[in-house]
Amino acid sequence: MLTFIAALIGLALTPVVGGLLAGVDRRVTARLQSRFGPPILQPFYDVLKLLGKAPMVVNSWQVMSAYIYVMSSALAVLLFFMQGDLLLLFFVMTIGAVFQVVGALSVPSPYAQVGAQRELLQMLAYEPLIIVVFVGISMATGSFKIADVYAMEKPLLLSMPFLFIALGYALTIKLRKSPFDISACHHAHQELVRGVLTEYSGPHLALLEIGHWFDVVLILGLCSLFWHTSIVGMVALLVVTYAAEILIDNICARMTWPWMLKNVLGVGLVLSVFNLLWLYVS
Amino acid sequence: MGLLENWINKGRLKSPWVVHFDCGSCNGCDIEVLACLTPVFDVERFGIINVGNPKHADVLLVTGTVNHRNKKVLKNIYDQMPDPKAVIAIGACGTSGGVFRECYNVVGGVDQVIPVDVYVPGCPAKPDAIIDGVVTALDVVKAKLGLGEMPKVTVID
Amino acid sequence: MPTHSEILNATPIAADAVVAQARSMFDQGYRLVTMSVVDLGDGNVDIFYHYDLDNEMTHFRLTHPKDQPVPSISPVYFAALLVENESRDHFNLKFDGLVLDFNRTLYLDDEITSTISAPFCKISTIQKKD
Amino acid sequence: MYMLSNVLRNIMGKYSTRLYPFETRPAYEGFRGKLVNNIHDCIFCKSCQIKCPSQCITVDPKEGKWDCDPFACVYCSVCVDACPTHCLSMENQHRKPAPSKFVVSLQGTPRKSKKADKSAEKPAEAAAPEA
Amino acid sequence: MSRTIIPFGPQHPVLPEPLHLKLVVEDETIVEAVPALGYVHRGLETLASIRDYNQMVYIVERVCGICSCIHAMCYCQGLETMMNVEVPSRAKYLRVIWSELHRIHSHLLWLGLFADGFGFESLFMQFWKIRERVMDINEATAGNRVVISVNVVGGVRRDLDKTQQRWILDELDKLEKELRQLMKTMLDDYTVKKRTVGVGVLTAQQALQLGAVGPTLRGSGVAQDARQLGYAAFDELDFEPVTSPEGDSWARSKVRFMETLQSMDIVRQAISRLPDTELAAKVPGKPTGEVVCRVEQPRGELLYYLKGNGSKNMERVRIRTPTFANIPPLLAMLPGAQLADVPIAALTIDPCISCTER
Amino acid sequence: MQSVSGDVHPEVSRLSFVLCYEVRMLDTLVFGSVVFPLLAALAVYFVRGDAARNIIVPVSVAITAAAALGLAGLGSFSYSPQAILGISLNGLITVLDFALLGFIFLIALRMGNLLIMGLTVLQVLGMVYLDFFLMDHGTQVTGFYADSLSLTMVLIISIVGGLICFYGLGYMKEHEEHLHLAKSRQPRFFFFMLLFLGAMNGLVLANNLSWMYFFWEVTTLCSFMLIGHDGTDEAKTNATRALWMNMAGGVAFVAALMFLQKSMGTLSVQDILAKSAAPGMKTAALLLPMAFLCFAGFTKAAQVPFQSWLCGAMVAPTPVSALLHSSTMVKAGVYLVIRMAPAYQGTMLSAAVAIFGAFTFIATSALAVGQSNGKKVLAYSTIANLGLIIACAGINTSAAIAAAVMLIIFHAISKGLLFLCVGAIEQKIGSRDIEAMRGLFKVMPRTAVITVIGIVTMMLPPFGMLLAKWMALESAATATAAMPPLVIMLALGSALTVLFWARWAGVMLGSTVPGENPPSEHQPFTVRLPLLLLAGGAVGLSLLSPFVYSMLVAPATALYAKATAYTVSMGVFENNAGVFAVYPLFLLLGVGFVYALRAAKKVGPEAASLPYMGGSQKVVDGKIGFNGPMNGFVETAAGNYYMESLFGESKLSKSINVIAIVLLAVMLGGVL
Repeated sequence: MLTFIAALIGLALTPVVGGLLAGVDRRVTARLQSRFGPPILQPFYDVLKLLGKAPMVVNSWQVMSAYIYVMSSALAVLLFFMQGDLLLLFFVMTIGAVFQVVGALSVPSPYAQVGAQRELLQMLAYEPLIIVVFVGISMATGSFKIADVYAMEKPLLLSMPFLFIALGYALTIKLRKSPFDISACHHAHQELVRGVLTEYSGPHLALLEIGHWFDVVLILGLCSLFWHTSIVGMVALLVVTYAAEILIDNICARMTWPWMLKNVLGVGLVLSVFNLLWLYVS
Repeated sequence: MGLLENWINKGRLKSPWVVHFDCGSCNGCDIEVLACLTPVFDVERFGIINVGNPKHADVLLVTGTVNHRNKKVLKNIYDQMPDPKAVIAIGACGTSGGVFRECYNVVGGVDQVIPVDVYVPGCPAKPDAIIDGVVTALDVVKAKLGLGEMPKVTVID
Repeated sequence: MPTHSEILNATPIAADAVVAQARSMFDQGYRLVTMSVVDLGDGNVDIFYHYDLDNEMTHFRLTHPKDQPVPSISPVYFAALLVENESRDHFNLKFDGLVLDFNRTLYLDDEITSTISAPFCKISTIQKKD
Repeated sequence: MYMLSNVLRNIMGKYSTRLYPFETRPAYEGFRGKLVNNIHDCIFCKSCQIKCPSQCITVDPKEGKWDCDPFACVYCSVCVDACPTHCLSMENQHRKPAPSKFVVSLQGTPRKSKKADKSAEKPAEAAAPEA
Repeated sequence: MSRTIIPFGPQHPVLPEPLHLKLVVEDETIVEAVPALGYVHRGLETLASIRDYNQMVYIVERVCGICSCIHAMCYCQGLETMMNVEVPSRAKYLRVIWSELHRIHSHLLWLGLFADGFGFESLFMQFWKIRERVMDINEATAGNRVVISVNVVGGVRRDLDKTQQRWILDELDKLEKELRQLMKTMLDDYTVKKRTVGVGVLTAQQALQLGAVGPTLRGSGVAQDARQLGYAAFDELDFEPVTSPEGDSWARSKVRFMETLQSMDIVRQAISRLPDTELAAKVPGKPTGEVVCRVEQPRGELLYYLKGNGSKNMERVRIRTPTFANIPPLLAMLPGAQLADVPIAALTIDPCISCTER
Repeated sequence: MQSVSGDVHPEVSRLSFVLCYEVRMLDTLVFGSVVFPLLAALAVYFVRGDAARNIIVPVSVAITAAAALGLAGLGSFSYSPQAILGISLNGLITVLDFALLGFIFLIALRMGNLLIMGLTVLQVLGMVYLDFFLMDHGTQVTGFYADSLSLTMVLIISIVGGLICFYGLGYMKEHEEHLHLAKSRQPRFFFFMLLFLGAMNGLVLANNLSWMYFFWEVTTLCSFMLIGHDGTDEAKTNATRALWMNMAGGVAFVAALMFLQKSMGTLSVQDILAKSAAPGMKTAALLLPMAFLCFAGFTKAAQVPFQSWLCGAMVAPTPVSALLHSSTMVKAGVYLVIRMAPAYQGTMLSAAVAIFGAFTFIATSALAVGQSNGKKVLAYSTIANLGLIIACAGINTSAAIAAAVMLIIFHAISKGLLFLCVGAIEQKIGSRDIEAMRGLFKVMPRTAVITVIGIVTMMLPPFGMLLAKWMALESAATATAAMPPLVIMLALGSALTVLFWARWAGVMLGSTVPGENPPSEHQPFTVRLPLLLLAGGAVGLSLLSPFVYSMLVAPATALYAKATAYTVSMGVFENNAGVFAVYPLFLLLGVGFVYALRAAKKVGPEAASLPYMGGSQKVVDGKIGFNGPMNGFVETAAGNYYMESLFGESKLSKSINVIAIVLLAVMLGGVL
């Protein structure tokens, strides 16, 4: 019961953390581009404003999809805080991803449609990686339960550095950062306007944004599992990871989906197989 | 409820997302609008993002004269912006039609088609003027929300 | 010596020779710079064909009645497509064999085409001012 | 990857944003900003009205009125060059945006000089069709 | 096969200008691209009949804000030829300086937009950051950042004093240093090359047949540059057209990048040789006759056909802008390209729709 | 466990067309499951007329289903009816075997198909050798044996299959109207459909492998007849292909029978499994026939490289596809592989089977991505899921077997539902292409929503399919053999399945203006009822998955491995590798879903807007589009990415087949 209450508190804090992260991200990105940048609280202003806008939708399925997206992302985070099953929480997160696509596909908007197709291809790219990372974790700990990861004595990163890189690919895709911001990105200067998010507006866009925060925190939480032994190590790992993400975002062009599939599935899977074999042998 | 309402109003003033529509401009104002987004002027300081999609936008920046073909587009874009929204007409062409007022294919300023909240003069309008325009637009929004007074028109200062 | 700015010295050409001339210029490797149309005010228009080879320009002048179709060179020079459609909009000229005829919608909408028949012709400009 | 050094240099150094409107960098000396008319020196000769490519200036010599639509003005400074008395000038500050359009209408003392009237009338005919 | 029809524009975040493309794609491969123009068409050539030939200078400047100075220059040169006016040589050099500054700012603008087209935001920001130096030069020397209104028939309206000249050279040096830092990123970066090499290929023969001009033509290896015609003071300055034989988007971006450096060099040459003469010659009478005049815009060759009838209004002002000539090559590039490459291919002709439609 | 001895009451011999009320329950139930469908089939065939058929079919499927439920209620048994009408059943089946093979030979002869003739002859020779030279007819082999696995199968076959037959009534009526047939061919159709059910029940209940072989061949024949039912050239070709591939499997089956008889001396599944458990038994002598049986199973389950017959079977009327895919035929293949799993547990063969299944999973998932034909997507997805089941059988741990059985159950329901949906959709809109289903919600809202429910139950938690997939992945991760490649294939394959399902679900929920009610939809009762029941079943049974697991699946796995796969308490599956909380997930997701639905309902028409079209959106005649070039109206069109160049059938099939053949060769060769 105590875990449950703690998990609920964690769940409530997640959007705050996610929003702050997004704010810091935007500020740092701005500085990397020699700009002053927005206030750190900017993402919250954005979401609050969006919540206050008049709803505008093409059809009702969109609304339903937005709600399901947030809900399942939140549920996945809850499962994470409950120290549940990694694979299960990933599948729960998939519900959100799928409904995001369903919502985009249900509207006759070419941009949303193309965005949805690309989002699916992105899922195709990152899903196997995440599953394989989980398998690696289960090989190291003998179980898919997060609780068992915390029972380990040595940080996972030492035994599975390549899988961490694979997870980094997934994180980049999920964060919608270059070179993988192909289905939708935070700045609309791309050929698809805002891809899957094109037809969402006002409060529903705010929901998707909050859901996105949940997703980001969740994946960062997964990264944190790689150095669970000390808080300092965990924070350092996360800071380094996120800083690397921001840097990569700023030194890469956006690539195309064929490149993404080839690169992520090729390089990512080779790294993973290598790491799995290593775990398998030892 | 009151607290949330306050927060939302604060958000509205702190996060004006803009959509830019080039409505037959000579590109002069367009590149100045774009320049506003770039490091030297960086309007993201005010929470402004160029969203490129009317459905996400709060403020419509229009540059250029309205002609018979793009007036429908302008109207469409305006209609697709969810309330509350504001329109800023930029440059001589956007405000009145500028040098092209008398061309056969020109309808005139943006206010011929949609209601305009702020007029930014200039040919082309400087980025500073565009930033002033957005700030004025926020004042207009504030006034519409009942949180402040309508900005004054200064003819001669 | 090619010049950047010249008093126009155009070889007159007949309507039925336009396409053959274009074909021959194409074969010689000339680039079609553009075509220019001027309303002469007497029911005729001057149509200039500007060609360029290594920065040296060659011009042809076709004087043609406004209401008769002009042979299109767009089958030879695809690039002529835009300029011919533009002339169709501006002068209400007709082109024979235009590869993609926008039918006066390249620039103009009904609001203009239904009120001003040819905005670039002299008569129309006066109409607009009335 | 080549961009790395560049973005790192950016984050190490100071941002290049000019914090307008909190910190204003004055415009350069010759910037063509607001058009101002020192109406006391104006002789209502109409040169500015005639030369203006945007036709945004209306001069009424009889009433002594000089009107300028700042929202149609293209800030080319042709009128300033053409002004015989140099009463027109351009400040190096841009005109502020406004929530509604207006016309800058200046009232001066109409000149009764015959010469000025004549020189004003002749171009006025030529400009008539556009008016 | 399932097809998606995408209305690309008229309002679209990638192309700031209202060009509409109806794209039919199969799995993101373009099978058909039909353009729709007319969203910027004003019909400003007709203003020639109600504005006098001097006022038209300021109107043709507003055909396109980015290369405004060069439009005015071309128009003025045409009229000068028609009216047989000899322009003072200081004016010629000043015209070179301002037109090359315009080329620099236009190319930097384009390089930034192009970077944005393939989603390289920080590169975009960097180009636009350094571009502000040119905008400052424009503002300080001509009184406006974009539409500088310095040309008049017969010469120029503004002068550059010695301090300004030194300051310009100084700023250009800084700019060049900053620009050279971006050279490797723009031309050698792995991700950039992946997005630009082999995209929108146009062979030299195709380019000529489709009437391509400017960097689009030179990016296919054809060394044609209207500045070779020696207008203004270009006949006295050293420069070679920049070419690159590959014919793809990468080649065109390289041409523009190198031209930016070249333009800086030309400005330096021009400033060092600036003669001391009048700024403008007196222009007698009213224009009459027919003139064809060409200059090199940042986007390519610009052609004016002018016809005067002895009155103060021109009989006809016909403007053939470079983008107008580059649209058929663009249409040839698109089919078979990927949807993600459309912004890249479209941007490599540096489209200026307000030029195109006037 | 209720066990019934082999020597049954003499009254059994009186089992005939009249039901004997004094025979014991079991006889009745087995009869009801296996023989009764045949009788019903004959009745349907001979008693012509729509009215009669409309009574006979529902009644007989109801009886079969009731019998299946009864059997399940009784629990495990082994039982051997000795004779029917005084004829030894063994003998009868041998005779029927030859008759069947002869019949198939005749068919092949009429088609002039040498391949099938050859395969038939091989089987005949094998059977002759087996029956007359190898078999010791003195030993008694228990004819029927049922454990939880068989009973689960019987339930699926009888209930899902029954519903499909019921659906067939409405469907075929419309189908034939559409074809303008002068003379109804429905009697023939329903004859084979019902016969199929009986044969399948027989197959899964059989303990004697030679009996199983007989039923096996009956299903082959039935599928051939049903695939070719419409008589078009395409139907004939595809039916022929199905026949030869299944006959190849039959040859392998016969070979396995011969080897088993020779090496083990028995054809009783029970005995073989029991013997194989002894240490040192897993030698080539046992594994070779096992490999042959697996091969036979692969052909029946349409695993690569035999996937083409199942895809070809799509030409048949939809009830046939539904029946073949969800509850019968292909399930026979995986049933056999799972059934024999303990015999090759812990061997290289097991690893090879796992790899082969995983390869099929990923290969056919990839093929499904390249398809826009809805039925083909379903077909490939079926093969993929069967591959997953086979991979689970190959992983061969208790959790994996549990996953396999769960997959069988939930796949049958969801896939049956989806096929029936596509059939209903096809009859309404005249196409089975996914692209044609764009915006289906506007035309047939109920069916569209049911289809989406079917799709969602196929791929998302907390539904049974995903629970099973979760079990499969976790068991694969803990499997000892060939783990890294296996896991990667499963991970990739599962990502591919999400890809093709999600986009299908998305396009169907086309646009309607918010607040506007979709049009009402009319459907025959015989079509609607199965749809509703199956959709309800897919969701409801998922909710009940803890019960399903403990009542059906756990006992089935108990036979294979000593360790229990999962402990279930309060609806939470748990073992030391993972947790899957079914009830909490259902609760939270359910509440969230209802809330989402209500939020969606609340958005009224005043919030309606057109999609973003670069500012040129326009509506003409109710069609959404934009103002295109020449001021012409362009209606929007959108297409999914099928990526012919990456996932096209023509692109992939060849290399997939080659790899699959290599894998098969390695599998068979590795045994020796």
